[in-house]
Amino acid sequence: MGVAALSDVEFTLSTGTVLGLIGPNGSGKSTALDCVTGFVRPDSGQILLDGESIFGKAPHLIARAGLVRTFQTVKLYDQLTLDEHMSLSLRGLYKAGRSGASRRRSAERKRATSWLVEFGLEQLRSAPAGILSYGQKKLLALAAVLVTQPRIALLDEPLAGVNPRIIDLIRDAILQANTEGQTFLIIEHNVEFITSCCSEVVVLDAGKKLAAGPPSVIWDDPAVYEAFLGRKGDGHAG
Amino acid sequence: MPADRHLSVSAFSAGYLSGVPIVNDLTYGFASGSLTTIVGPNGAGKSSLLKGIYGLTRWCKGSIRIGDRDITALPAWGRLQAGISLVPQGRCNFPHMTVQENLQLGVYTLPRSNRAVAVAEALDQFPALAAQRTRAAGNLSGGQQQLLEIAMAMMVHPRVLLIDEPSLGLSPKARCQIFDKLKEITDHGVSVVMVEQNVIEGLAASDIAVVMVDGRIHRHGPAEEVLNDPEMKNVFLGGRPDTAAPGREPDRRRHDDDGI
Amino acid sequence: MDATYTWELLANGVVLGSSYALLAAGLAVIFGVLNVVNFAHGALYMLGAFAAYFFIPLTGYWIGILLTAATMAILGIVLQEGLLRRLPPDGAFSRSMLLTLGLAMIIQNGAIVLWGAGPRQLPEDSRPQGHLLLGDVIIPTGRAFIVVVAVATLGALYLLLNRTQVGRAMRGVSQNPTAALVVGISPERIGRLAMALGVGLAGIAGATLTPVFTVSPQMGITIVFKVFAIVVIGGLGSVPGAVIVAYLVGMLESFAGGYGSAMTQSISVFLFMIAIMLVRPQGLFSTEVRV
Amino acid sequence: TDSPDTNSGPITIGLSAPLSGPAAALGENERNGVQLAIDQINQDGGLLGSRKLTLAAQDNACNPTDGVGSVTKLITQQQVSAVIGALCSGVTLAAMPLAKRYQVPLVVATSTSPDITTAAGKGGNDFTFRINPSDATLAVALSSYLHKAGDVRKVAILAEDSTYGRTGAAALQKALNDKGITVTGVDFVAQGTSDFSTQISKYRNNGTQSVALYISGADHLSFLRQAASARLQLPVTGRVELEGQNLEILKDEQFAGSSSVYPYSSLIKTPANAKFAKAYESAHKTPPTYESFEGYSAVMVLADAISRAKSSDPKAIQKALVKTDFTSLTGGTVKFDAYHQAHDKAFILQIKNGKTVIVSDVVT
Amino acid sequence: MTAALHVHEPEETNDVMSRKSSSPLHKWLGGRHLGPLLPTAAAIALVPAVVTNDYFIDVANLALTFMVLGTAFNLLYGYVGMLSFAQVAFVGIGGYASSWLVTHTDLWQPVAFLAGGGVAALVAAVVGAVTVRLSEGAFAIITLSFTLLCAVVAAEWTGVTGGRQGIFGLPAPSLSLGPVDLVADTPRSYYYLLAGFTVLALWAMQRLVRSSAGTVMIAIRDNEPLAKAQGYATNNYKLAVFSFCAFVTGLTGALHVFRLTTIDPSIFDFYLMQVMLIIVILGGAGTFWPVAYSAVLFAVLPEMLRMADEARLIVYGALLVLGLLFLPQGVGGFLRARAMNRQLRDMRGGRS
Ligand SMILES: Nc1ncnc2c1ncn2[C@@H]1O[C@H](COP(=O)(O)OP(=O)(O)OP(=O)(O)O)[C@@H](O)[C@H]1O
Ligand SMILES: Nc1ncnc2c1ncn2[C@@H]1O[C@H](COP(=O)(O)OP(=O)(O)OP(=O)(O)O)[C@@H](O)[C@H]1O
Ligand SMILES: [Mg+2]
Ligand SMILES: [Mg+2]
Repeated sequence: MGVAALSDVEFTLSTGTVLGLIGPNGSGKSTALDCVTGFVRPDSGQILLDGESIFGKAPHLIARAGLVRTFQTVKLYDQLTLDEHMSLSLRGLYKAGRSGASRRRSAERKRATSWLVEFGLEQLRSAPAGILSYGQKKLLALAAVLVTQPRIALLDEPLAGVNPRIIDLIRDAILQANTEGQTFLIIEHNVEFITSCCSEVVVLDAGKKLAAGPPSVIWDDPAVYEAFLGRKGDGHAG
Repeated sequence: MPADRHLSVSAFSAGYLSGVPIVNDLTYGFASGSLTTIVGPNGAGKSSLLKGIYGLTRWCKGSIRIGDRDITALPAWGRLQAGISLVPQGRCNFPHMTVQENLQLGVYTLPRSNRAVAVAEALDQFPALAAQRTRAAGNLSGGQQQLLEIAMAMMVHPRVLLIDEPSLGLSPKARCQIFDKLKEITDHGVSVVMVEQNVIEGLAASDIAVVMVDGRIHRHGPAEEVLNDPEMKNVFLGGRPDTAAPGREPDRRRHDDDGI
Repeated sequence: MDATYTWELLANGVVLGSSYALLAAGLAVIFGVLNVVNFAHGALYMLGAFAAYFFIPLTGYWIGILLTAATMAILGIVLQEGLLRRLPPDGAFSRSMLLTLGLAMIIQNGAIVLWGAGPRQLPEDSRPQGHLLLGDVIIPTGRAFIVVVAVATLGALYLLLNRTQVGRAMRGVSQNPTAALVVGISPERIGRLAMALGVGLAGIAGATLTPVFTVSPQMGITIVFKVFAIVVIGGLGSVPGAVIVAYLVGMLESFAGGYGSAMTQSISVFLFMIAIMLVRPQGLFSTEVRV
Repeated sequence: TDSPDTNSGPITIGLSAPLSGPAAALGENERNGVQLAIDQINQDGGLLGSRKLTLAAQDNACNPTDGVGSVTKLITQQQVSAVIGALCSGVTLAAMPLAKRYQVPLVVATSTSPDITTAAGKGGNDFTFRINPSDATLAVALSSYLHKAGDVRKVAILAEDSTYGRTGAAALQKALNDKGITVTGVDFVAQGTSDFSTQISKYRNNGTQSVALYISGADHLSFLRQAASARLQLPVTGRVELEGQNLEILKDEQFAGSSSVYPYSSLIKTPANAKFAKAYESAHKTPPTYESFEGYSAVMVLADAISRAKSSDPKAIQKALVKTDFTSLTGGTVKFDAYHQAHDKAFILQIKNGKTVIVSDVVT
Repeated sequence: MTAALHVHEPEETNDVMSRKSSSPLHKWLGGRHLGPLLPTAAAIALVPAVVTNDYFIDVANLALTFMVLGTAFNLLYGYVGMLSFAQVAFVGIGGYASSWLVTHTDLWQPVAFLAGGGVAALVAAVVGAVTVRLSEGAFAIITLSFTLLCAVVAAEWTGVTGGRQGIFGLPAPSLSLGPVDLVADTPRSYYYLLAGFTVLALWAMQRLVRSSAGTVMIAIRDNEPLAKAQGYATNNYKLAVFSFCAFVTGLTGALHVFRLTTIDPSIFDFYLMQVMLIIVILGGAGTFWPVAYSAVLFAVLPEMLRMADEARLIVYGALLVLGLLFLPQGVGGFLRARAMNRQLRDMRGGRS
């Protein structure tokens, strides 16, 4: 279309970090994620995984290489049950896990069940995903990624529509997995979550990198403040 | 507060399978001219309630009234004409049409003479959309689409606005603006019923809170009261129970201290 | 083979394209709004031709065409109310395919029972007489009228779809039925309108051919596939796309047949379709939106 | 399988023909002819001492799958004494082994594939008989006529994409070449094609002096209509029915000199034909077509065989059929050769002053 | 908004989380999914015993043919969501290839049949290689055009295909084992051949859909991008299923034309495609056994309607329309939805 959704964006996701990718609406965050995971082919540039280019590779190969994602507009198999979602994800992504992660069926099964229980979905286990509420869909999509313990999980607004109580659970899980060596890239608009979860933050604005650094530094940046946070309102009071 | 802006449901049930009510025998009058926020766990039936009121669930029982008028028998577009408008959860626009065309369809029910003005007004109120006017809606970012959908619902100047998680996918800045805008229209007498998972900000902006659990109203009252009720906070609104690891609270405070 | 020949083939292509365009536009409207693949389109086109066969001798050409269009539009509404509306909305695509297939069988074989399988033609005196001479190119009046009717009808259709709120609503219903409900569109009304337009267009296509071809119950059997392909190539649901591709196909057939044999004519159409779909799988004229 | 009760009750004649799909019009014509023959025989008191004939007609939609089903049903369930069919050559070729297996005579009345004859009689299939002439002989007759008439030296062939069209076109092309008449092109159009403008333009511009048609039904009439309104100044030839709606168009000056080779014309002046044509016209409001004639003939040939066999048993009928020596409606003789092919008359027809005249007849 | 309530049959669940172990052979054969296959096979075996008339046996032959064709199309359209109009082309290609081999070489018939399937699969692999990545509509149009092209080629390529009149007088399949001569030259003997093949084909296809690959197939139909994001090479799956179905279809085509003893370009007509569509949609796309059984219905129905004569196809069309209005998701879809609703109701019941 002649308009670049992203231009000259560069960032590094080092192993073992939780990177927050934030920015105002339409700043190109989801597009960046699409590029990294092969769903959109960038016009130019480089995408390296462990020094090797994954530029232009097919999405499923990138997923198998360990980059596992969720979608902002939640994607599920409407006619498959929750259990089937979990097992499909496990089976499709068994190569994407961190080395050393358990490949035992029973362990996987336990993990899958425990995610469904944690997210309050265990009663709906054998229901088709199409009937879930919006938040439940988001949670299922997230669980299906987390259960595979991928090397790098790329989450596009995983918390939008999720009840705050469960947000706390997710935070704990991510931090826990992170200490076990998993890497995360999280796109979020939830400031509190970014602050408490991410060790690094990259801010995009209008397709360009606006700032980068640890959260505490980022929030002090007036440009970020202007573009992303807006004014201080009563809404932000804890 | 004009009476014809008073939305009420009585003995209202709605669901997708016969015999399985998702919204269960609900009776409630939404205060007119104020911002009521419904909160509750995922899958509690909040969206189903809003859809049921607008006539989008597969079945419903009981009655829905606006003022004195019983609108239970009306089809969805009839309810719109009766003054209710809905912003559903998730994506709900015309993806292959431009933003401009979407807005033009947004005023489908307005008299011909008012349409152009309403579109111009909306573009004026949402500059982010004005910039994307000729783009296909499906190519906007998630947040931009959310804004578009809110704009489309507001354009018809409804008496009752049902809005399902408006903050979904919006940046903090846009979120504040939307909450402000909602407050502003309640000031003009519109009754707004909002569902929010962004509980703290949502309730802070609202007049009245309704807590829904398992298809029923668990509790309702002034928003501030509910927000500060420790039981509510622990069980439904998130945040740590007081026994939780102490590391978390300061995080939130820090972000507060940071002046955000 | 000289310039006259080329011009003649061009004229033939325009006439052929006009017929395809009327049919394709109708199919595209029905598909675009209702998500219904109308396999009965060929049968309805045949009914239109028969209607005109009965009307034109009574009322003359122009009024006959108008009457046919009106009758067929009413039939469209009846079909919508009686059948299509009753299909549940999810998965309408494949069901509609079968429903209209059944409908096509009923109409086609009903016509055989009613009118016999043999061909009929309009009596000499009710056909448009004479021909146009453009340079050396002879165009029979009946064929010229096809172009006139097509251009007028399709022009009006374009204005309706793109310049009016109703037209926008029609496109809207197909793109997102829920969103349509949310902005207050009555899907029933729009559905009726779409069927009235689509079937009416099929009727007009049939009616304009009545004075030129013969009329028989089998006349619509094979045309559906070609028109279906034209609609998909144009970009599903894009009426202007369907019309443009219809003219392209008409032109292609005319020239391939003119400079090759009738076999080249059909083969070239299939190859054209395959080639376009390989290069632009989403169709020639559709806006792509992100996944 | 049980053979039908050979002593009493009605005698059932089976017909497998396309009654739906693109060839339905032809099948309908054939059935009309068959029905007329049966009615006439019954009116005259039936066969074998007042046993009536009944018709069992099955649709074969012109495809072998339906065709095999229809013929199997006729033979094994409806227990017909003989089958007439199956119009489309492909279906006939699929039906022939069934006739042989169940030993029920199959009278082919309209299928043109030369392979039917090759396989019948001496070819191995004793139960298949064909009464319609082969296209090759017709083509030779026509091209001799054209050659003699002398004014046409460049002919284009327009044929439908069916066995009828393809074998006919091939035979004519060969026969014309043998006579030194140039074929400017052969176009095969799908059955059900309605638009012929491309071909018409082509004939107008490439020096073609006459168009030989091998297309049937609605397409045929459609071509003539379009040629007329496009002012195509050419005589047509080939297999053109110079009667009914066609004649209305062809009598116009622009088609002057049109000719045709046809195994039948309603103009043939035999008493039997006059009776047939009159009865047909009063029942169906149009002159009989070629298919109706052949259907009628098939029944008459069978009736003759049944009478001679003095039995309605299929095997007996087959034996009688082999010895058929029957005068047809057109004055020719139906007699089966070693390949069970009959050699009835065919006619060269021409339009003179707006009227169809029989120029000559040939034994095929 | 109103999400589809029907999922595939609950017993199809093939999750790693709940699989009972059983004997390896039993498991390989399909384990508990053998359920409906055995009674079906038994019913098929019983037909010749209860049916005496050749005509009805022939209808049964047609029913078996439709069963395999319909199920193969169901795999593609019902499970993977690929609307392939090329199925009928593969029937023809299989038919032509085997007919040519038998009439032009000394190849033993069973091998020729397999070769027919093989050629169809090969062609499918080539066509699929460029088309499976395309959108649904493009796939449908290309396969449709491909079929129409095949018809033209079959009519034009006289040297190989026999042109318009095709290849006819195909010999009955025969098998001589020493003193025993088996010839499938009557409808009844042909039935045994077809029955054996049908049971085998149904077993293979149901083995596929009940395997883990079957779930992936549904996943691709439901949401292809997600399947990609979960690491599935969706295009490879589609290509594999497309070729596999082409093989089964081509083989069926070969058997079909040898039963008819003739093949001509009319095999590429819409007729068989229409039959497959009817069977799959009214049977319930994406359900296995209901589709297989509906094939029987739609082989028998038109033959039953032969009584209606003129009105045959009108009544047939009317039955289609009515069937669709009253069972819009097909029989299988209806049963599935009912089972699912019951399950959901139980779930809800347990909650409150
Ligand atoms: N296929 C496309 N065609 C045209 N424009 C596009 C396309 N994809 C993305 N864009 C544009 O690129 C910009 C960035 O979109 P993107 O979805 O990446 O934003 P985002 O940062 O994820 O926003 P949000 O927070 O609202 O989700 C938007 O303005 C969008 O309109
Ligand atoms: N189409 C449907 N068919 C059957 N059940 C459904 C359907 N849609 C939703 N449900 C069920 O209804 C319940 C309530 O859903 P609803 O969308 O109203 O929840 P919600 O309160 O809005 O949740 P969230 O906060 O996640 O949006 C859920 O348990 C869900 O499974
Ligand atoms: Mg985004
Ligand atoms: Mg909700």
